[in-house]
Order: sequence, then structure tokens, then C-alpha cells
Amino acid sequence: MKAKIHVTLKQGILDPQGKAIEHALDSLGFKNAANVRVGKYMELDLQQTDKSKAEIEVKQMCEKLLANTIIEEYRYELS
Amino acid sequence: MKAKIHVTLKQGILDPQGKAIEHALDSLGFKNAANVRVGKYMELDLQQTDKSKAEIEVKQMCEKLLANTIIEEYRYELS
Amino acid sequence: MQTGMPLITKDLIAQHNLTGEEYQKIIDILGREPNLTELGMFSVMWSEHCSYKSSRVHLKKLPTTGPRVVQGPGENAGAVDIGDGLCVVFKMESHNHPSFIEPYQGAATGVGGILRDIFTMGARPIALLDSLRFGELHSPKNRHLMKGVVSGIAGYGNCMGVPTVGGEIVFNDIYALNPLVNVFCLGLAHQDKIFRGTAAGVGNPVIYFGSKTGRDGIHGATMASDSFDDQSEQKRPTVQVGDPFTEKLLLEACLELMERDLLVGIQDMGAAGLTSSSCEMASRAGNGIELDLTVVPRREPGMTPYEIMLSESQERMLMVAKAGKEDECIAICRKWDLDVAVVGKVTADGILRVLDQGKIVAEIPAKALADDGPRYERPFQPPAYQDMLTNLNYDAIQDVKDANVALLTLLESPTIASKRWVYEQYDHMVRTNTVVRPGSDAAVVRIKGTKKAVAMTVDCNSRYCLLNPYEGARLAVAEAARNLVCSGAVPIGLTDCLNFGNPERPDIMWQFAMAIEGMKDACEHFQIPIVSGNVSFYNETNGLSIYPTPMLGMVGLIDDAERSMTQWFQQEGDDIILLGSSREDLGGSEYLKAVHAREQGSPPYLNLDVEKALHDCLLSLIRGELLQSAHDCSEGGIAVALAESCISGPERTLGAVVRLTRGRFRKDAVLFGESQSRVVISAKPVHRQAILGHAKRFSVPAEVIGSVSGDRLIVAVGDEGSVERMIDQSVGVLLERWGFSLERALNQV
Amino acid sequence: MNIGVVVFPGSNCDHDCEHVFKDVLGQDVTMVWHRETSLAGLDAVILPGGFSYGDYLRTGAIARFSPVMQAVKQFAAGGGLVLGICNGFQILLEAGLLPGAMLRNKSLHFICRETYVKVENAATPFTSVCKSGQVLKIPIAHADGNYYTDPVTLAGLQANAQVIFRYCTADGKVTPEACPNGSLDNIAGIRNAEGNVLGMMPHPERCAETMLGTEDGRAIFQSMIVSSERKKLAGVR
Ligand SMILES: Nc1ncnc2c1ncn2[C@@H]1O[C@H](COP(=O)(O)OP(=O)(O)O)[C@@H](O)[C@H]1O
Ligand SMILES: [Mg+2]
Repeated sequence: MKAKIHVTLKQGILDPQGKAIEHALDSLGFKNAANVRVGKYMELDLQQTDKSKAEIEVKQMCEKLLANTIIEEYRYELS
Repeated sequence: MKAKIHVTLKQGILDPQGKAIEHALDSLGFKNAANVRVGKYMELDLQQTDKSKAEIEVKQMCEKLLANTIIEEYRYELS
Repeated sequence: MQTGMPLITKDLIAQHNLTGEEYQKIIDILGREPNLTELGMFSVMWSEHCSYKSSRVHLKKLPTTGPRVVQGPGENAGAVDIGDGLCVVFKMESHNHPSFIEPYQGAATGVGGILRDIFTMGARPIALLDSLRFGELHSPKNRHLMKGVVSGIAGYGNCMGVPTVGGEIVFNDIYALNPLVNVFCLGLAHQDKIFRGTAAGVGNPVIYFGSKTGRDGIHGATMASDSFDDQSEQKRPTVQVGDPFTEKLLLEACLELMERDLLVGIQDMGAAGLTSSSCEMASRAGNGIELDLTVVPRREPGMTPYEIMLSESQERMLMVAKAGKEDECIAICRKWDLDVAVVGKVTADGILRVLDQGKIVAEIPAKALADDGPRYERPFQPPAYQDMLTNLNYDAIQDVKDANVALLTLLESPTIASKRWVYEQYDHMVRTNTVVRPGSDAAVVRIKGTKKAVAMTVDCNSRYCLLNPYEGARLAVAEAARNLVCSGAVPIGLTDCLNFGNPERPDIMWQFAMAIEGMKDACEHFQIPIVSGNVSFYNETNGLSIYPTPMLGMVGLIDDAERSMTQWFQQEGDDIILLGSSREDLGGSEYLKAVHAREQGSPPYLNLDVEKALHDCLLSLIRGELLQSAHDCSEGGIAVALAESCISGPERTLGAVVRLTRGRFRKDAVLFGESQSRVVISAKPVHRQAILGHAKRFSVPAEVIGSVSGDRLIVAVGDEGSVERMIDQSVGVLLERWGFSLERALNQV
Repeated sequence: MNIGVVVFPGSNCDHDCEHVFKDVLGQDVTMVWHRETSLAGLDAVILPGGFSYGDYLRTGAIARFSPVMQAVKQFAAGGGLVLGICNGFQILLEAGLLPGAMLRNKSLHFICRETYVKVENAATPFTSVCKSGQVLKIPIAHADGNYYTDPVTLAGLQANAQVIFRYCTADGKVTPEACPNGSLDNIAGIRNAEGNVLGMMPHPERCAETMLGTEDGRAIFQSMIVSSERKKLAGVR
């Protein structure tokens, strides 16, 4: 089973990287882009065929390690 | 229009972060996880209602700035 | 032999950058046709990068010995005695081509490579310096390259905990398509615990450790030996990604392995990876090595022997352990979370024999690969345009009208401007040894447990080298030594990184040969041995070569770290004294480029006896604790040196009032000419007579030219009766222009 | 005093901390490998700077799971002094021993330079030899030192005098310009509610000898020594 995990900064937390990219896009002439937010994307293979078990595992991974829930939120898909 | 962009390392390119995370997951007891790869995820708003124009713009942004196409590949969705 | 391999065709040989004669030589050595794996191995080992085939005959001329030399060229790095049973181990390396393709990773892996060269010798790296060349910053591409390179160096060096304490950067469009990224590293080792890359002791186990092997960087060595053209984009999959965390583990593991009595020899896998490390270690010991690829840790499935032998995956090492010590070695590697495997053993037959799944896939005499590569005495001859470069009609160039403007132009030109934007991104304080941080003539790093310190600088004025490669190289040696002496250090050793164009062109080969002669003469005169180095040829794109850039990294010793010296003025009321004499040396100057857009003329005159006398005099003044500051005159001449002494101090700025004699010279030459063997010093007035007396004893011209005073830099030029105040500027303005110029240039849209 | 300096894979200021305590201040130092599970016999523990686990994923995120961190938690719970410097601070945040999180520096660059910090609270075991309001010159070297926490927690930190250091100008003014990294409220160092765990981004171990610029960093280590001696005296009585 494959897990695809998105970790992004919570709304309301300043995203300096996003800001910098927005600025860079602007100076490259992409005047249309706004509200750039940057996060992490992770993929991993799970040796687990039971979807609900996999779900629990991935959730734990996120809570414990992959996201810092003080500043970040996460979501995941299993396939 | 909202663009969601995934930037990931090309196949065969070393992913030190993925390697370290895999190792950490393993020592945390998540023995099931393998092939961890880490990439970037970006979201941005586009002031562009024409989907095919938006597509061209986002592609250019990726090529020019958001992805380092020497070692990374990208994909995007518009909604 | 393996079956199913492609036949060795002419095309295949050409793709491997081997000539027909070279291929014939391979057949002669083997007594048969090589298979593909063997062809690959020969091609990387016989590449310019690994074999030094065009440079060897010239490099032999360099002075490499001296009473302090513990290890000269030929090993991973050179080593020089600094007393107390210690030695410094240092070397410089280029990563120009990879950095052009991918600036961040190219520069990062360059740092990784030079660090491994140092710690494989048993030395803990304690300092890095970087020497960079880019095209001018008005082009977005050049800005992109510079930002990427600087963050790549920072990313790798900072993570490793090795401070980057200095460097230099020059901007010139000649480097636009061929930037230079040279990194110098210095480590500290016990003299009796230097390790070498040798596979001694038949039967000893050969152990692989570090990262796994992937398909990255295959053909990196041949790439570094090839010119760029518009097809180079195709070669991109050869980019490697650095993993500084693994390198840090590798460093600690190596030093721990070396602390115990476990190793016979060790070598990092740099260019040409497993092939070069195994055949070089075997060749040095006169032995052979048998390798079993089946057990080599791999990152990807399905790798062929060709790929494994040629992979340039980073952060890998090969060691030869003492028989019976395998388990201890493996345990230490495991402690540091490294991949490790016994991959072979030392044999007596002198053959590098490679097995995969029980079959022999390559069998080559190790020495043939490592040392018997082709050697060329390539023809050389000065280019037809050389005279055009040096013949400059000065009468056609107007003397300076507004020296204030000219000074600001110079201070603001990125080559001269403060490099703070760069070195603030480098951790330059970690290891708590940095006594003189970036921003002075040389960086000074103390040696804990002793009173001593080492000073380091990297220098090369490549415009001088273009105009006259022989003189340019002498000037580079002189400037490097002068920078060290200004910090209070005695120069004790040198490493080089010789960046040139295509050696198959006689004019480039001439530049190379002349530069070697110049380095040789200057080093012999100053008795500074060259203990290590690196040659980077083929720095040309679409037929346009870079300026010849023989980059030097010089190391000096300070007996008492407390007495190291910095370049900035210290105190209101101090005397400002010029040591050395000025001539009309405008040729090749930064002033001619920045103000008159000319890169022409003859480089400044240099007399090595005069230069040496200056060094001896200055060192004795510093040791006598007579000075407050010392700063050499280089790019931008005395005006820039004075301005820098006013504004480069980390704490505060100070003004100066100065009068310079003019004699029969042009005014711009007086202010901005780059006459050599000159140093601006400042001192308390009570020491004036002592200093002048000292200078006389050393036959060094010395003149009190002004004093540290106020908050303006005021420079008058002229002789009795006709003195003209040519520079009068607030130090605040000088600082603003000089201090933030790089930020401005890099942030422009 | 016996100080433990924890060595994580990727720590790189471990030797610097060892040097200050041993060679400059004459104390005993024990290097503690990250796999160890006991800190018995130590008077204080330092989590040094560096790039533990390469700072991959997030700074301090992986190191917090090292076996030694369980012991550090117990040690702190028992009132032992714990000082996290730079990466050590980041690890303490990730481990939940201190509140908040680190974001990328506002400039997105790694920054290595001198900063001035104001001692906001001198009544702690880490600042007792300082005067309240004293300005110390201490260098920083980090890419992720932009301290963040939610408004409620911030108010709590302020109310309990848990903000120990703020970035300031040379003459002690806490201004936005004096903040090198975008840190909330110019925060450079905070302690826990109990007062025995301190995290700070600046590197005091880099400025404890005049040859290296200033001795200002010594104040923090000397305070720790004083505190530990007092504790011992109290124990004897
Ligand atoms: N790429 C760099 N990395 C680190 N420090 C640098 C770099 N470039 C310049 N510096 C520092 O800036 C100062 C001025 O450099 P430079 O003008 O080249 O000195 P000099 O002319 O005396 O050789 C030196 O202290 C040098 O170490
Ligand atoms: Mg200089």
C-alpha cells in the first residue's frame, strides 16, 4: 500500500518560503500568482494490506514525526 | 483558480531526507514503512479564469522557478 | 569474461573520450581487447581529471620539499609540520563543471569531496575557504549561479561543523558560462598518525563503508575533462546530491577507526569512485586487489558492474584493514549508522580483479590504470593576441577627474565590495577557533592546546595571469604570502587549484606552462613548498576559455595567536604608515576595468627580493607588538586599502587623513594603481621612530602618510607646493557603498 | 560540577561545549552518546548545537526520539538543569520540554553573526550572575531560529517571566531591526515553567574567551556552576 502525505503550515502562520517564492514569481513576470504556500510532500510504501490498519499507522507517523502539529497540519491518502 | 503543485526528486537521485526519515520511522517501531521519498508541495491562487492559459502559466512557473528540473520533476492540478 | 556485452566499437571508444592510440595502449597492456567494464575503468582513470596527462610534465617542476613537509603531492592531501607533534593537512579542489550544471549540489558535493580528502588522511578538518568566479551580476543567470553556489557551500559546510573562515570572489563575464568553484580545506593531525591510501599486506580485507552506491555521477570524471557545448544539458543525469549528514557520520567514524590500531590504508571514493580508490591504493603498495561487487551496498536494483565501478555516489570510503580486525571496523561503522561490507582483499599479483556473481568482470594491472596512463607533452605557444593585450596606450586614457566617484565605483564593484552577504551564510565560528573571522587579509584559526594559530588565504588575480601568465602566477604567490604576513603569519605551505581552458590548444598550454614557471620561481624564492594541488582543464564553453586562474591556497603559522593582526584601523590618532614604494602600475588594474572598461596592459612589476624584505620587516614589526593594523594593497590600490582599513572593522568605522606624494606619476596611478609589495599599517605615534628604524634595517621604504582621524577619509595627492585634496568622503558613505553592494546587486530585479 | 554534553549523530558544537566547561572553566565533562538511557551522576546536561540527523525533515524532529531524550525528560522532571543551545533548543521544542516551534529565518538564509541579547530575567540558574536588563554580545548561527508560538502560550511565557533573552541593539533596545531572524517578540531564549530548562539560539560557548571576541557567553555557564554549587551545599546541610 502506498501512502501520500501532505504536511503544510497551518493557516495564519507566516510562511517565509511561500512569501519569497511569491516575490520571485512576481519579479519573473508572473503577476497573477498569489497566496503561495509551501509544504512537504512525502510518499512511502507500507507493507500492510489492511487499509484501516494502514490508516492508523500513517496517522501515528504524522502525529509523532512527520508533522509538528504546533505549526503544521497534515493529510494523507492511501492507495 | 487554484494550482496544486508537487515537486519530487527524479528517480535514481539520492534523497537524503527520505533516507533519514525512513531510518527514524524504523527506530520508532514503524517497521512497515519503506521507500520514503520527500518532495515539495505548493499551492497558489491564480488570477486566471481560462484553464488552458492557467496551465501554460503554471507549467512555466515550474520550469523556471518552482522545480529544479535537473534533479526534480513536477506535476500540477488546477481547480 | 562476461558475455552479452556490446562490441567495443570506434564510437564507443570515442564516447569514452579515449583516442585511438590510447585504446591501442589498453590493448597492449591487457594483451587483448577490453570488455565494456574495463573500457569504462580505463576511460575514467585515464581522463585528464584523474591522470593529469597534460599537466604532469609541468607539475614535476614545482618545489614540493622543505624541512616542514610531512607529505607532499601524491596522496589525498599534503601535510606540513607545525610543531608540538602536529601537522596541518590541506588541499584545494575544483567543482566547476558540476556547479555550472546544478549550482547548489555542485558546490555542496565539492565541499564534501575536499573534506573527505582531508579526513582520510587522519586529520580533523578545522577550516574551509572558498574561491569563486562568476560572470557579472547584471545577468539573472549569474545571480542564480552565485546564490546557488553560496547556499550549497553553506548547506554542506555548516552541517559538517567545519567553519568556512574565508575565501575570495571575483566577477568577470569571462566566467559567465564557466564559473569556478574552488574549495580549500585544512585539517589538523598528529604527525605520527597520518594515514595514507595504500593497500599493503597481502590478504588484508578491503572494506567499503559510507553511503550506498547509486547510478549518480557516472562519468563525472570524464565530464570534468570535457568542454561544454550546447549538448551539455544532455549530461545532466550525472548530477549528484550531497548528503552532509552522512558525511558527518563518515568523518566521525573515520576518526574513530583511526584512533584504534585497525587500518593499513584508507581512501575516499572521489572521481571515478570504486575504480580509482581501489587501483590507486593497490598501485601505491605494488599490490593487487580483488573486489566482489555482489556485496557492494546498492541503492538501486539492476546495476551493472560497469555502473558500480564507475559510480560517483558521494560519501563513500574504501579502507584496507589489518587482517582479523574486520569485525571491529564493521562495529564502528555500524555505530555511526553507515553501510559497510567487506568487498575484497589485497592480492600479491598487482591485478585489480573485479568479480560479480562469481564471474570475473574486469582484470587489469592496477598500476597500469593508476599510474601508466598516457602522458602528453602538449605543444605550447603564446597566442597571437598576447601583444594586443599588453600594449596599452596610457596617453589615450584620461587621468582621473573625480577621484571620489572613482573610489566609490571601485568600492561598489562586486569584486572589491564587502563579501559579508556571503560569509554570514557560512558558519565561520563553529569549533571555537576562529581568531580572525572573514573580513581581514587572512583568516586566523587557533590550535587548541598550543599557543599557535594558522592563517589561511586563497588568492589569484586572473587578469594579471591573462596579461602575463608567468608574472600573474608570481604575483599570486606574492599576494597570498603578503596576506598571511599581514595577519602575522609565516607562510609554510601552499596548495593550488589550476583552472585553465583546453590543454589541447597551444595557447592554453602556454598559459599553463608559464604559470607553472611563475609559481615555481616565486615559491622557490620564498621557500614555500607546494604540497598538494589539483588541475582543472577544459574550462571553456563554445570555444571561449576562462582567464588562466591558478588559484592558490596558502597556509601560514603564527607562534602566538594573541599576536595575530587585522586590517582595520583601531584608534583615533594613530599614525598611518605606508611600507613599500609606489610605481606607475595601472596595467591590469581593477581601476582600469571598473572605470575605463579596459582589461589591458602589463600587470604590476614585482621584485621578489623587495617583496621578501617587506615580509620579513612586517613580521618583525608585528612580533615586536608595534602595530595596530596591517592591510596589503591589492585590487584598487592604496585608496581602496585605506578605505577598507577605515570601514572593514566589525565594531566601528574610523576616518583617516592622508597625503600621498605624486612625483612624476599620473594621479590615478597614485591612488588606484596596484603596485606590489606595499602594506598600509597603523601604529601608535610613540612607536613611529622604532617602526621607521626597523624598516630601514630591512631596507624597506617607509613613510608616515597620515593619521587615523575623524569620520571622513581625506586623501591629498601632491608634493610640496602643489597638493590637491582628491578624496574627501564620509566613512558612512564609503561603508554604505561597499558594505551593501552585493545585496543590492543580488536583489535587483 | 559534572556536566553532560549529549552527542547526537550530527551534533557539531559538542566539542565546543566540552572545551568551555573543561578547559576554560575547569569543570568535569561527560560526553553522553545519544543511545544512553541514564544521566545518573550529572549536575547538568547540555544539548549542543549542530545538525542532529542533518536537520532533515525539521530541525530537532528526529533527534527528539533518541533514547537519551527519555533520560533527559526524567532528568528535567527531577529538577536537573538542562541547557539547549541552537539545535539543542530546537530539540527541546520538538520534544515538548519547551513550548513553541521554530520556523525558517525570515531571510531564508543561514545567518552567522554577532547579536546582542538582553537578559530579561536574571533570577534563573542560567543567568544569576547577570543583572536584569544586561546586554550580552553572543553570536548566532542558524537557519531556523524564527521562534513561533500561539498567542496564549506567548502570554503565558511573558506572564511567568519565561522569556530569558531577547535580541536587542547594542544599547539594549528591543527593536524589530535588532531581531536577526523574525522571531516572535524578539525571543532568543526561553525557559520552562519550573525554571530548570533553558533553550537559546545564540551560542554562548563561542564567546567565552577574549581571543574569540568577547567573554559574555561565560555568564551563562558560570551561573549554572553557581547554581549547582548552591544546590550541593544545600544538600550537605
Ligand atoms: N567566498 C568567500 N567566502 C568567505 N569569505 C570571503 C569570500 N570572499 C571574500 N571573503 C572574505 O572577505 C575578505 C576580503 O576578501 P578579498 O578582497 O579577496 O581579500 P584580499 O584582497 O585581501 O585577498 C577576506 O577576509 C575574505 O576571506
Ligand atoms: Mg589582502
